[in-house]
Amino acid sequence: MNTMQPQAVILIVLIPLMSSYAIPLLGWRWKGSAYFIALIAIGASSVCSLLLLWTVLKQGTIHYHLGGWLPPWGIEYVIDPLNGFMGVVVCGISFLVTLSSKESVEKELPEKKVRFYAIYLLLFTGLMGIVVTGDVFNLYVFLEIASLTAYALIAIGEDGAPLASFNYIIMGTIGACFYLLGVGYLYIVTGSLNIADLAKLLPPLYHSKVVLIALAFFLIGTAIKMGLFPLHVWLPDAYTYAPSAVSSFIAPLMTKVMAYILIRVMFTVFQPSYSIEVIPLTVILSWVAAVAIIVGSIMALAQRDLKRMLAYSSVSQIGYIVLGVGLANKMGLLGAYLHILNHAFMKGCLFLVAGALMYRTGMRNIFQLGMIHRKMPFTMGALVIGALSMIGIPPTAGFFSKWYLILGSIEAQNWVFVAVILASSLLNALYFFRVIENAYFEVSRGHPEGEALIEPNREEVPLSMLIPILVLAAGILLLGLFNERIISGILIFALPPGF
Amino acid sequence: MIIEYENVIIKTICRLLIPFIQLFAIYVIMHGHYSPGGGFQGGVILGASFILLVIAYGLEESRRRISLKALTIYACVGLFIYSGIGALCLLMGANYLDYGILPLPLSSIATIRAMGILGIEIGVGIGVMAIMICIFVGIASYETGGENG
Amino acid sequence: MVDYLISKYNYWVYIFLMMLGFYAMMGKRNLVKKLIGMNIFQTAIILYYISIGVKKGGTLPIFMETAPRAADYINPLPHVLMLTAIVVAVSTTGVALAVLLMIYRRYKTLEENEILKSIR
Amino acid sequence: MKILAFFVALLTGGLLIYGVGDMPGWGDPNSPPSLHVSPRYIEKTMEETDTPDMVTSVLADYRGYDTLGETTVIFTAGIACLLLLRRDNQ
Repeated sequence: MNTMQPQAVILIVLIPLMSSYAIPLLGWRWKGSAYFIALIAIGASSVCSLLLLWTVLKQGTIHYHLGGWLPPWGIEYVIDPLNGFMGVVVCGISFLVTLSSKESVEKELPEKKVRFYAIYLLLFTGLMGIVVTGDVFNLYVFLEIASLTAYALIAIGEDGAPLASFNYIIMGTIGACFYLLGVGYLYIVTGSLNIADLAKLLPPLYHSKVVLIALAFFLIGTAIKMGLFPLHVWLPDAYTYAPSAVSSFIAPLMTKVMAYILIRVMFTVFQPSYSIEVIPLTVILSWVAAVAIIVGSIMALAQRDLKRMLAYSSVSQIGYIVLGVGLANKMGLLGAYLHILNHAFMKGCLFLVAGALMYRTGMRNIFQLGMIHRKMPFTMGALVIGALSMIGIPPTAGFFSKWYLILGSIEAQNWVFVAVILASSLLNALYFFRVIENAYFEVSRGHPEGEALIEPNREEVPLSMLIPILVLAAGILLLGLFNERIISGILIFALPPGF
Repeated sequence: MIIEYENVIIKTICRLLIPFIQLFAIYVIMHGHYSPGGGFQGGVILGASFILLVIAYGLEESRRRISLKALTIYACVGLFIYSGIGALCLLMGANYLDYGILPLPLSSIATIRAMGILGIEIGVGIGVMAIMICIFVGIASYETGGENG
Repeated sequence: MVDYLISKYNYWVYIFLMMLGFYAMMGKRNLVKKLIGMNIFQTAIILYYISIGVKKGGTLPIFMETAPRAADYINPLPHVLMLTAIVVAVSTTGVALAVLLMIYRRYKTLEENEILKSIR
Repeated sequence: MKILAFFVALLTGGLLIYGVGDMPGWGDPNSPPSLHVSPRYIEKTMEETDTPDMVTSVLADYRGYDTLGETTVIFTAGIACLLLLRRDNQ
């Protein structure tokens, strides 16, 4: 291994971190520079993350010792296939979303551009820091960077945004503090903070009550952070009222990264056998997830605001990921990994479409979209692809992750979950076809809110917004076609040992 | 909203106290190697001295002396000192924040590390001071409107 | 039993404080009181960590002799971790206060009930 | 709402009290945190970093990256306050 590749591990976080300090400095003179600095930093980080994934798959796990101190004493960065995969997902989606943010930020927040991009880049830094770290406390620090920036970015939205953000602050702080408490409980029985070291020290202590409580608090904390069903109350408001550039950034990535923390804690810090056999934790998780899938879909059906509908659909999709984790067999876990990737693409695409609609027409009510395909044909085409994928129609990506989840449920001999997945696909079809119907056909007949508000002249969004939408939509199709290769090339190596 | 009070005693006492507070803050930053203290604590004390100035002289008067723009720049510079020292180690060929590699004319690696620690403590001190004043001035000068504004 | 309770008194104190804060965060209807509850909650966790670091017979972790033994000094690591947690708590409070100011400007009140009433 | 909050707090407190059973007592010099990682910080601080204050040497050197993150957290808070409450040019 030459010397340059290991340094890419730190550059992946360091470049956006230092660039975010540079934005207020340079933005003081040149306001327009903020966007380009953010874009270049995320682009550089993406290159590093691709390089790392390639290296990891070829040469195995990379360890990077910060400050030159050996692991239990210092902090280390560990890149294994799961990390590398998550890093590429986060970087890729962020890059596309950032690319599209220019126009909508100009329109929605013209006077806050510079600081907006500084905070935006810090959010990206926080997410990447969570993904690459190999130390539980370092993870907490970056978790807080990501949370604080998310609170601030949500609060600058419209209407109820500050109140939504305040609720998120309260819930998010409970979540983060529970995580910190879990770290403290593990620390008091092992004396270590390093993930690899903890994994080595914990097995003899599995009978201890402290370890059990630590795991419980880790789980509750991350469940709050990722908006798992009974603890999702902050999520719909926050996603709805955030500026569109922000909601299309936070919605695909924040909850996925939190799901990554859950997987990391359950299967790396603790051995899979503990989470599965010693306590019936995975069973509880998968039942909660099943409820989340159904409730999220039903709540989405009741919404008429496009962004709020997508937010509730996120609640249900988080349920899929957690269901895959909770099944705790090979197929289920592969389905969860694949769904992290697919859902990031789908939600990114759909929220960008919602942002584009807001940008061009200022509308979010799905009953007012009548005949909008004449005005924005490409955007609406992307919406259809995203919606089909959410429902799970075969050539799109969404089908395959659901397929693996169903295989996992069958392998676990649990027919209820199969029924839940199928039923929720049906509900997804109901609420997405409502949108498509309104967008493509005559003004929804007889609906009181359905007025012909759209002039039928062709007026697409600017190219900087359209290209990311189309790339994500094409990505959904490509992921569907090449899902076999992604699984056999990357994801199969990301499974925890023993699967 | 903090307004200016015509009180000679408060202003005079503050004017007398602030240099000593700042001196103590710099002592806390610099003496972090030998006693409780360091960048955060010293930075907060340094920030508090400026906040005392704002409280005693009112926002309008102090805004002439401290501008938010300058504070933001100070914060960025402080953080650049920290991450820059780390990045310098990276450029010298060691891992990030591995101060031992820094080219300082000192006898042992341990002493060079101590100097590295001092460097980042200074960066942290500057950054924390600027941010503390930023948060205070930002929150204190926000117009909430209405009669309570 | 009494010995048991006394030997672990630090945990009882932190659990009591933490639940106090937790209750305030969920049960109180005033947003500032929720924020104060959040501070108590975070401080309780800081108390827990600091109490881990204590060693009976240990002194404060500043080097004094020529040949230090680990048992003579209390554990410095929890102190370091909690410096970070304190800074995080301060930052969260700062951002939350800023958000509260925005809420106040919009609704002219900080009572949750009144805000919800004015939204509907 | 208040009753629900009270019971949730009670339940969480009960969980925490349940966990205390297996924890080392207050000030136990043989607890795992005192034996595993921290002895090196105490014994090697002069040798490796020339800094008598162990908290400073751990904060800024052994776990210096955490401190960078922590400084970034407070930087975030400052910029976030300005983002929320002011316009760019103010």
